[in-house]
Amino acid sequence: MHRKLLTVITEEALERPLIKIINEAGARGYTVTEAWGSGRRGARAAGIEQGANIRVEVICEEDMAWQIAEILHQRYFKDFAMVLYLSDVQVIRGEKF
Amino acid sequence: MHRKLLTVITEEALERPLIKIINEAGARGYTVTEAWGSGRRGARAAGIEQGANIRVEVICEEDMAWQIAEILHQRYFKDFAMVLYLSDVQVIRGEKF
Amino acid sequence: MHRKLLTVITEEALERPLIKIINEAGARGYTVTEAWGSGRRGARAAGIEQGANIRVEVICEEDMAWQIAEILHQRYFKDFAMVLYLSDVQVIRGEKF
Amino acid sequence: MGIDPVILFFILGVVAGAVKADLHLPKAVYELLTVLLLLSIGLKGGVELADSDLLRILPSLGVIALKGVVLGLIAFGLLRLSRKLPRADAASIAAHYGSVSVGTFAVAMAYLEHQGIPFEGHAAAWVVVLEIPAILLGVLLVRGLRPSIGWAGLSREVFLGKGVVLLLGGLLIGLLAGPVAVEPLEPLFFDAFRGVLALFLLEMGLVAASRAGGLREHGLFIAFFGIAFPLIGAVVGGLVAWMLGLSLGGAVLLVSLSASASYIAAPAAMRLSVPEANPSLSLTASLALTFPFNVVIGVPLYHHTLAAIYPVTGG
Amino acid sequence: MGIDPVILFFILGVVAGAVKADLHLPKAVYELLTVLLLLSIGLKGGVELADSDLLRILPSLGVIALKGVVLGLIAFGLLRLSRKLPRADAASIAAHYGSVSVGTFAVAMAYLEHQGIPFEGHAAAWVVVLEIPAILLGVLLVRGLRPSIGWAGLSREVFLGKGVVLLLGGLLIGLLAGPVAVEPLEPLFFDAFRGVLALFLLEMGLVAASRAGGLREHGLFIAFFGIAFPLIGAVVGGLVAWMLGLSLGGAVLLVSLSASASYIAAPAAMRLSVPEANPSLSLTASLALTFPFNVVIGVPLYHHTLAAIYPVTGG
Amino acid sequence: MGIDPVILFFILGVVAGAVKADLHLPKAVYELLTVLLLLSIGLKGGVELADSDLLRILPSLGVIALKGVVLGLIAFGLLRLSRKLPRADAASIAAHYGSVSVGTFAVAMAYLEHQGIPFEGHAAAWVVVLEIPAILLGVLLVRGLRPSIGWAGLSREVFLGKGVVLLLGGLLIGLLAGPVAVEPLEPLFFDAFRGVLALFLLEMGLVAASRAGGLREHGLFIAFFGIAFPLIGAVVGGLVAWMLGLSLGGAVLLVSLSASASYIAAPAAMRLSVPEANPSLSLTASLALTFPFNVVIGVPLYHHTLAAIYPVTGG
Ligand SMILES: Nc1ncnc2c1ncn2[C@@H]1O[C@H](COP(=O)(O)O)[C@@H](O)[C@H]1O
Ligand SMILES: Nc1ncnc2c1ncn2[C@@H]1O[C@H](COP(=O)(O)O)[C@@H](O)[C@H]1O
Ligand SMILES: Nc1ncnc2c1ncn2[C@@H]1O[C@H](COP(=O)(O)O)[C@@H](O)[C@H]1O
Ligand code: NA
Ligand code: NA
Ligand code: NA
Repeated sequence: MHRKLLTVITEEALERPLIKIINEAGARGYTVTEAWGSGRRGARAAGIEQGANIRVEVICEEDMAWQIAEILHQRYFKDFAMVLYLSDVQVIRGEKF
Repeated sequence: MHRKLLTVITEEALERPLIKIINEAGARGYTVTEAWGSGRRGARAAGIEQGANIRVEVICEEDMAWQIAEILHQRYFKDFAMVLYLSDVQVIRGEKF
Repeated sequence: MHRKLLTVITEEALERPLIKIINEAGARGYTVTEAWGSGRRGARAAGIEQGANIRVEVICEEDMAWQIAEILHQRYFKDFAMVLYLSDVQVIRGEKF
Repeated sequence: MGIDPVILFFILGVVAGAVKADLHLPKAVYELLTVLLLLSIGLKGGVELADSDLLRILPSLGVIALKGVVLGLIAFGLLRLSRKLPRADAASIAAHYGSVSVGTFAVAMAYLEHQGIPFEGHAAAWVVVLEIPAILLGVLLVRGLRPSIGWAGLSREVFLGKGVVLLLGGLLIGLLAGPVAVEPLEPLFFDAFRGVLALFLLEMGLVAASRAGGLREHGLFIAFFGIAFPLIGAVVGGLVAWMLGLSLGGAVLLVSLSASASYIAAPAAMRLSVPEANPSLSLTASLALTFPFNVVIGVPLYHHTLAAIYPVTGG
Repeated sequence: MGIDPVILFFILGVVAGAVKADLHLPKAVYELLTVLLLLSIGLKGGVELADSDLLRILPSLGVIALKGVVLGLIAFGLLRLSRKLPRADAASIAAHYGSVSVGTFAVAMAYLEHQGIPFEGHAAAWVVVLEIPAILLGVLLVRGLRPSIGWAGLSREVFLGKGVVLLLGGLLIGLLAGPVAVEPLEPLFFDAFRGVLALFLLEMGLVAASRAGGLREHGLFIAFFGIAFPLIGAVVGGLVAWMLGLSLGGAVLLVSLSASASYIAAPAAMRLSVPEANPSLSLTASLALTFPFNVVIGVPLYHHTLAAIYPVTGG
Repeated sequence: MGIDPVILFFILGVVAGAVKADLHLPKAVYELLTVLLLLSIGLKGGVELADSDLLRILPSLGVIALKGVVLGLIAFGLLRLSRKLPRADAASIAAHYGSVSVGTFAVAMAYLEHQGIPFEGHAAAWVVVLEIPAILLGVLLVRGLRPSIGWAGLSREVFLGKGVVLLLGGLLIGLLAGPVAVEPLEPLFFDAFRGVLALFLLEMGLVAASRAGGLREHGLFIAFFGIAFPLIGAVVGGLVAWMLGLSLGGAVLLVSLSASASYIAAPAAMRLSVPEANPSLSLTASLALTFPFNVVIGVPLYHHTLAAIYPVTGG
């Protein structure tokens, strides 16, 4: 079954609000991993004063992926370290997505 | 060189059996990262009593990817938190896969 | 905006030199996650004497992706555990990449 | 006798968790604390065992192990009679409640030391023999002779879990090295014990609070079971203590163990051996109800009850 | 009186960080050390509080909390007058400097113990009341009455942060349990305190060095502010100490707190409530300048100055 | 004199690892234990150094550093003569065995304290000067004057590794602060030392067991080398100890160090400087053979041999 995989790389501090937005958009799930890296807002390593990055993945229909991306972009892109991208995946027995 | 990337997100408790299945199917390797998330079986955070999720990736020929996915689906999908998906990747100098 | 995602799975000891190469190639950023796994060089778990693997992702133009991959391949492929692959992603509002 | 502060650390954890405070101990710290508790208890038991008559103790260990199985059977019987749960879930919960909680044991030990009540030095060995049998029973009850991961896999899972290895390892080290040689280890393993227990209970309080959501989900029946069954366990444990002629302190320990439910060994083993059982059910009962009940109310309750009725000849 | 070795651990960390040595404590260890420091300070304060007249202390806590707000206002005023920073950044820095640093408090406490100077036992309560008010002020100054995450979210963030929960929790546990019951916890929480502080300062030294890059980026103005404002804070803190008739030791503590800047509670709260403020600015000032300055120079400076001018009647 | 329990912890780890028990310490805990061991050893050495005549010690440090290079050369010569290994692997192993293991040093120190045998207080300085020279030699032997990461990169890797920084840092802190000022740090750094070492050895036992697979892979030659070369190292170390007129305890320490192989500094440095060397080869020898051999058999063996033949005039 063809779906979109939306990946968001952003500041750890946004984990809670992100999950809220993902759930409200109606996605069936999400996966988070810890990450660090660098981008336009400089290097982000796990420091004591700030968490590092998180990498959040959501598998969903293309529409929903765009919708979630839109909200995140609008609400956080200006003030937070954030990268958003989509890719194509084929979910196996994914009746549930 | 074009290959499939099979990604499995599932319970940490399954790491050992999964790796056994991947090796037995003849895959040349795998990569595991720690993850947490939520799905049809509710939220899965790293707790003290249960590990969180793992995210296992296997790069291999399309046939083998389907074969591994099939075994995992059949053996674990009913009773365990598990998501399986495939995507296309281009492996560099991948004579070995 | 269509871009390439270059993923490198390799030994933790290479984190510093990898990042140097990525920056010198002119990439706008990168993301690292911790990983473990197995391949032609045997199993690589996080041990006390050696770190485990890292999984490095760089979103960039196709040319640059090939260029970085080329340098890494040439410099490290023979002596280090290393897997390199490319995939297609659609970056959202990615004026910056 | 003021309140034992380690209990207050548990309550702090529960409150902090309930109000969703931004507080958690990293998993690595929790694991360090668990390792320290297991080794401390084992080591202390081993040092005491060095002075004991091993041959006299051995039969009592057999009786205590049997008690674990009996308690598991009672739990299974009651749960099946209630007709509320499928067989797999009933067996899994029975495995948890026939087995024991090292955290509860540590709290009971600290309680007795706080009150100055002596107990059998080798009590750590009870934890070792109680941890496993009920888990095997649980698998048997649902899988007959075919656990999902095979008996070899299951044995590895239960006999080679952290709990047994560290408790037994600590016991043997204490026994072999003896009290004098163990002295240089005391600052970390004995003197810091209460502090380590306090931190551990802080984390357990947070866990209990985070599990409370499961109560709503699984309903009144599980809530009732998680409080009521410890009392049955306590009675059975008390009878065995009396049969074996344990001291008052020893009886409090055995009763507390019997009232407790496993949250480390049993969940790990059941997940792979009986995957169709819902792990959330047993963990909610064990962590959100039974553990807090025993730590805050149970241990002192068992002590006061036993102090009133336990025959002075015991011990 | 030799040099206090805990300060040398801090310097070791700074040097190791500056030469980019391959040395870092895992995040889990840093979190364990922080939890231990907060609980130790709280517990010690609580045990002392058990012997104090709570009613006499309460009003002084109100005055001290007010001091935090006043200091935040002064910082904001000066930063705005300088016309160097946008409103959001000025407010965020003001929140950091009106609030306080527990690490600095621990260093000042260890310093006084090292010198054998007594201080008010309940000083831990000052940290609790100083941590939050300036943060709320900072949000108010830039958002008016509409913080990005709402007042409910903001309250959760500040009142339920690790600092307040563990300090207040430790205080209450010490108060409820009393000195005798707390004794078994002393090896971990009191005896090991200096060692824990030494490790903590080693890590803070590494952090300070890694933040030094921010200085180049943000320029001279921030560097000046990070050293100069603590002196203003010290004067304000000294006046309040004198007003409240604190002992010399108490005055050194309150002055050190006033000179310190938050690096845990404030950054977390400001990031979500005032996201347009640049977090690197305030953290550079707080961690690369103010913390090192206070630890190495500030605390002894405040002590010697106070020793010379503080009225003997104080305390 | 019973068995030293810290050795039993190591054996527990080996056994648990061999039976594939579900036991491991988180990496963060291992790192904390390593930091504590390094700082404890350094600090203790520094405090003793405060009472020593530094000028008299300095030349002996030069001799000892030279011993590391000589031992590396002997190892390289023997390995090349055997014609079993490519040049890069021989050089890498030589670097490991010319350098030293802090874990072995800690075990030998605990052994001497357990037996009540005094030793030179500044022995920690020997570890510092022995860690690096053989690593540089190893790189020279295979790369000539062009290590893969350049000499600047290599120097950073070896001189700024955790081992040197924390040992040297601890030494300097102990030296500057002096015994009295260090006292408040003793509960964590000195009193808990044995307990920390016990936990550390438990983990090292697990590591040794997990590395045992490498033995099958790399064959008999490596297995033989991993046991035989420590004996050569011990003889060389003993001669140097005698030449320098060390005490019996000091000789045991220097012999144990000489018999030991690096498993932290050398692997990290060789991986980047001589990438064509197989890291599994040297780590298997060092961790699966030499470390266990020294901890369980070597240290007491060296002591008993030296006790029989070492001239009483030594020291
Ligand atoms: N070109 C890139 N490729 C991969 N990851 C990136 C890239 N740019 C940014 N990131 C990641 O996204 C985070 C936020 O990026 P930014 O908002 O550009 O600071 C960074 O900390 C990186 O982890
Ligand atoms: N739609 C989704 N997108 C991304 N990850 C998911 C999704 N659904 C489930 N997951 C992940 O897969 C795990 C198992 O899913 P489940 O079997 O649905 O509980 C979850 O804990 C998530 O980490
Ligand atoms: N077929 C594969 N699929 C996924 N990951 C792989 C694969 N082969 C190797 N890897 C990862 O890449 C690392 C280095 O691979 P290698 O150089 O083959 O030892 C391994 O430790 C794995 O984490
Ligand atoms: Na039980
Ligand atoms: Na302040
Ligand atoms: Na050596």
